[in-house]
Amino acid sequence: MSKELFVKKYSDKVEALDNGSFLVSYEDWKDMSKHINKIGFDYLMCITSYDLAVDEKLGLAYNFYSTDKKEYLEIRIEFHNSDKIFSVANIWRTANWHEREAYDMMGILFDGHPDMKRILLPEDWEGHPLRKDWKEPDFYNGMPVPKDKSYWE
Amino acid sequence: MYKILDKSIIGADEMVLNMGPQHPSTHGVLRLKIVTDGEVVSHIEPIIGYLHRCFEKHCENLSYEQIAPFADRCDYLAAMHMGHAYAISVEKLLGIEELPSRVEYIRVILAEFQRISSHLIAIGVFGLDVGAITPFTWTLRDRERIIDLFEQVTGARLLYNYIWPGGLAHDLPPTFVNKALEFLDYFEPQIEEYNNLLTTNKIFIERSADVGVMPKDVAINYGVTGPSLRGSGMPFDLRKDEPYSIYSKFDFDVPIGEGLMGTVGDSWDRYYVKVLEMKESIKILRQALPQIPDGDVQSALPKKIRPKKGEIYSRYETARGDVGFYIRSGGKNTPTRLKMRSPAYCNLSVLNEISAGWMISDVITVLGSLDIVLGEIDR
Amino acid sequence: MSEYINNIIYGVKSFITGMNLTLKHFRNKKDLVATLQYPNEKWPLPERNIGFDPSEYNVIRSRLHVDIDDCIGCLQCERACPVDCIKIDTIKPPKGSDFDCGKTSHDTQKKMIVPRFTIDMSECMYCDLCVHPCPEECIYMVGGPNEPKHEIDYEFSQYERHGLVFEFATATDQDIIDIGAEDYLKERKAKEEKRIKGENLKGVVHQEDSVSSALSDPITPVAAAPVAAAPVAAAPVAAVPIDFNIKSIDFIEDKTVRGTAKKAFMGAKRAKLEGAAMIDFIIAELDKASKLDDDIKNTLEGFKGGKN
Amino acid sequence: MTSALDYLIELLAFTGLDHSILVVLAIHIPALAIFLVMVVNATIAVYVERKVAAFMQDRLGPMEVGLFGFKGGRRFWGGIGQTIADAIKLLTKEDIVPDNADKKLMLLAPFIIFIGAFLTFIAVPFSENLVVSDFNVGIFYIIAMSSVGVIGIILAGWSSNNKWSLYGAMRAAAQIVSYEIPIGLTLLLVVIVAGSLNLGDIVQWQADNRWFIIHSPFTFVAFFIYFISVVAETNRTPFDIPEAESELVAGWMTEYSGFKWAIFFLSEYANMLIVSIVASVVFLGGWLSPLAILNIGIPESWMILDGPILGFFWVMLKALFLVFVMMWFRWTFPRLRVDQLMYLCWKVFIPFCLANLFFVSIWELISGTIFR
Repeated sequence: MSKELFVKKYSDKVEALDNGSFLVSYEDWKDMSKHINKIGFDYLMCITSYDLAVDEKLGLAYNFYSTDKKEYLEIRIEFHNSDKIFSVANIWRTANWHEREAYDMMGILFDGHPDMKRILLPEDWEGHPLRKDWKEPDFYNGMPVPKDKSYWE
Repeated sequence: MYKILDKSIIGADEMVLNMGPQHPSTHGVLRLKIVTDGEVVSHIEPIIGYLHRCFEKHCENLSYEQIAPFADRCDYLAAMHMGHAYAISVEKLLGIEELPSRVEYIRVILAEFQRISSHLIAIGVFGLDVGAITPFTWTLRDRERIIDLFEQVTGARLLYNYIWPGGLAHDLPPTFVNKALEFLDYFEPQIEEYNNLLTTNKIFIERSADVGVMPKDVAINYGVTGPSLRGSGMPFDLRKDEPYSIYSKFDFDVPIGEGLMGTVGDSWDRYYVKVLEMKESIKILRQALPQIPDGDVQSALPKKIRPKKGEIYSRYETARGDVGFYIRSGGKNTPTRLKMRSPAYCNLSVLNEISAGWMISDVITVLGSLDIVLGEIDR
Repeated sequence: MSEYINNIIYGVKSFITGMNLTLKHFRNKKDLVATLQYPNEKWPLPERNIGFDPSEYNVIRSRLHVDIDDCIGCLQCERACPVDCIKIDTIKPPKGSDFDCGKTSHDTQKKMIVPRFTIDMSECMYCDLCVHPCPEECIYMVGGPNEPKHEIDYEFSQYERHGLVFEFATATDQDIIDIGAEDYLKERKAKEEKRIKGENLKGVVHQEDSVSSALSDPITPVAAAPVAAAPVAAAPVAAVPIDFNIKSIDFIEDKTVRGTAKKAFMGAKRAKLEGAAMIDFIIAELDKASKLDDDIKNTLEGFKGGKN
Repeated sequence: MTSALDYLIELLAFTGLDHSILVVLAIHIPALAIFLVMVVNATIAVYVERKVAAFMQDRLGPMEVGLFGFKGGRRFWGGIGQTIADAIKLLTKEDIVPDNADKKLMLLAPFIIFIGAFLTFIAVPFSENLVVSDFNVGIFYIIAMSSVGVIGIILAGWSSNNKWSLYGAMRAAAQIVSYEIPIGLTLLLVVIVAGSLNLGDIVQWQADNRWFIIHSPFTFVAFFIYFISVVAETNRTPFDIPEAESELVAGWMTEYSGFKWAIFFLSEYANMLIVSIVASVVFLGGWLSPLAILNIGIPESWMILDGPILGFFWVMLKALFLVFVMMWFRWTFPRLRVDQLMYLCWKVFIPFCLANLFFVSIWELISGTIFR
């Protein structure tokens, strides 16, 4: 069982959560990601970024799947929004776009990503809209953002 | 694959070609920045986001019931799949294990019809991409009939909002089963016609076989799923591997690419897997349609959707691949974070890897064989 | 060589198969043509006989309809709508009043009247979510011509956006006065006037009307910016960070002067001027428009010192 | 065989004008006639093409626009005024010229293509004696003139200052220049057998012997090579790679609109007609009646069907059938890729043509000395 291999190696560094996922610290992530790939989790299904809305902390959830052993693994990292997370884009290529999206939407910084720029939003967008503290701007590229809709209602 | 000459010998510059966002064959508002040397493509950068409709931001402000129609609008060619996938994920979040079997049967039947209709578009548009226009109109003609069935059931033709978390919006009309069987009888011979006109055509084979070969390991590494992954010879189908709903009750095969006309994992394989999958869907439908049980389709609908704190990740096999919903619930009636892992998003990211080194025409072919839907990529 | 010949033979064979097939379709067009000539022939909309009442209800989603006599004003549909296209106002009779709000066809006593029930079909996403929570089954989607209850147009087309805003409420002004809610009428009138004003603006908001108007004429400040920037760059810019933003201008009382100042502010921002340079630019702009007086100038100069 | 031009000059001789003026006058009449033929051909062909496409695709095609209150058939052949309405629309449309385009060349390009098609018509015989000018080197002239168009295509692609146009033009140049060779070689084969470059003589040879398509197995193959090559030369599917709409938007026509675009269309359909007429004249017996080759004891009085008047009918019948086949191709096949197109030309057609030439010479030698 690949999952046990992972737990065995990092038993002191991971915190098991109640739904079967593991919370790890972002400093260990570099070694762990390589190990996870080695033990057979060849398919990275999804990277979800989320905002905890306390202490400026952000989170990342990695969902892995092993196509050989049909096994799931969910790893979660929670960190301060100025921390740089090790990019797994060179291990699982699919992470390339997922990480770009996490940067785009949540402003998570990745270390060693081959092409870090916005993906869904335009290049000149300011801010990261999925953060809980994001405010709709008054102007976008000099155009006023209509907020007072009473004229049209 | 074409070897690009050593440029120091001929002193040729590369040209950047901007394909899209308005282009006949980018399947929507996709923009490809193509670096070319003559006709030969050396690098492709897909630029997406032109159809970004803030789905995930919307979801943070809508209740779980209200998200369902928005989820439909992500993959507008397989809206039923999206509704089903979302419903399954919310049920998982709520801990609803058992649904009335009538609900499950109707869901599976509609999902398989949706798979056929989505694949019909994929096949027709792939033909259009390589220059054959007639198959496109034929497939659309048959898709229209499926849409008529859907209209009869749900009242809408494209975006249904029929499958709700915990049940269905309303029951099937009584004439549905007969009409559906009638359609299947009509439709099965049509697949032969498509094969004669397009699949086995020499020019079509020349255009698509051996083009854009995607080996199995590359596909998995890039997170490619659905018919594109199966075209690479990997028999991975969530309906078979981890049956959700009631797929375990039915007997069907998972077609994979075998390299009949060229290499395993080429564009032709990715195309042909879709043709075979339509046949498998018909097989499932023929088993499911006669045995729909009676029952109330709304008995399991939760009165109010207010899940406990927690998060789930659920997967579903749509026509394009593996859609995942990661939902974090904060105990309110709106999710605190809903992330949709869209299949076409991952499938598109492999484009540069498999089509660099081919010609411009081949880029179109590969893009067509990946069968992307921009609504789902940009969300 | 044999592969070469085989390829040619296979190719010719597949061409003949394909051409036979298209010729078959060309010749048998009578049976195969699937086109419907729309305005002349119409596809019968599929009939449905399930729902609230088998004889009357059709799930085809073409337009929302409300039987307003049955509406009890519970606002369930308004809350269910994901896109907020339903807008309902309700008035409750004051306590002790003997105003009778009527009964629904289900014999439910109504507790309030509904003076406004607007559905904007141009915003509707046809999701059907509002239909299901209704306790009196009075809001529903209607279908096309074979709809037995409401025979309406086939495609519900409208020539203007106005036509898509449907008002279902039937409560008259007299009803509202009877119930004792003259305030509501006044409010509604004011809203209506504002709406008409907004419509007359045709999307262009003039500068005195709102903050966002600062941009109605974006060309001038941009063109002026480089000219203004040159002398400013030479002047020593105060090192102290200056807390100067668009709200700081609000001290100016005259609307037109404020508008000009805000316009200048945006122009300066676009020219990437900051702090003292920005204030200088605004002063120069106001001067140019001959709207500068000493008070304003002094206050603006004061901002440079960091006092706000 | 006399040409229409000579006939007109004789006809106008009664005016007593100087001969040189007469020639100038007489040239204008067939020129106008050719232009009318091109316009009428394009109008009808566009309508027919849309109908053929529609029927093959289980659709109806244009059904609404009528002509003089007459809409056409009710169920299938309706909308007969559609192309005329489209033509009016095209002529009144705004003529858009991109800012950075080479405006003069961009204006010139459609007319060069048009002139190529127009000049070719001079030597194309519509029937016995119904040819504007009867050249001794008719086939040679037609081959030469039909390649004028490629200059226009390259100009159009270059001057519109658009990358798609440039791609289209480069593809078109490569394609048309390559396919000239098989066309030339197949026609050369006919010339070898008939011993003349004059189209009238070639038809006369077929009247004396038999049609070229059934003359020998080699001419039979040559007909198909010729036909497929001209499909490629007129940029029709499956060889429409210069204007491949799913790849290059519209190829070299991308930046054109309105009247100039209409000229392109006119020339395309004119080219289709030209190559079909040439194929029917050279391989299918031209104005000879198909009834004659059956030789089933048709009474002598019926042989009027072979005469000059009905000759026009037979030529057009054969040519229009070939035009229909071109449309049939278009709505059946996918498009080839650039390198596959070149493969087909250089590695399939040209070897076959050369072998054909060799074998047909031997065939003629043997049949000429032994069988006769």
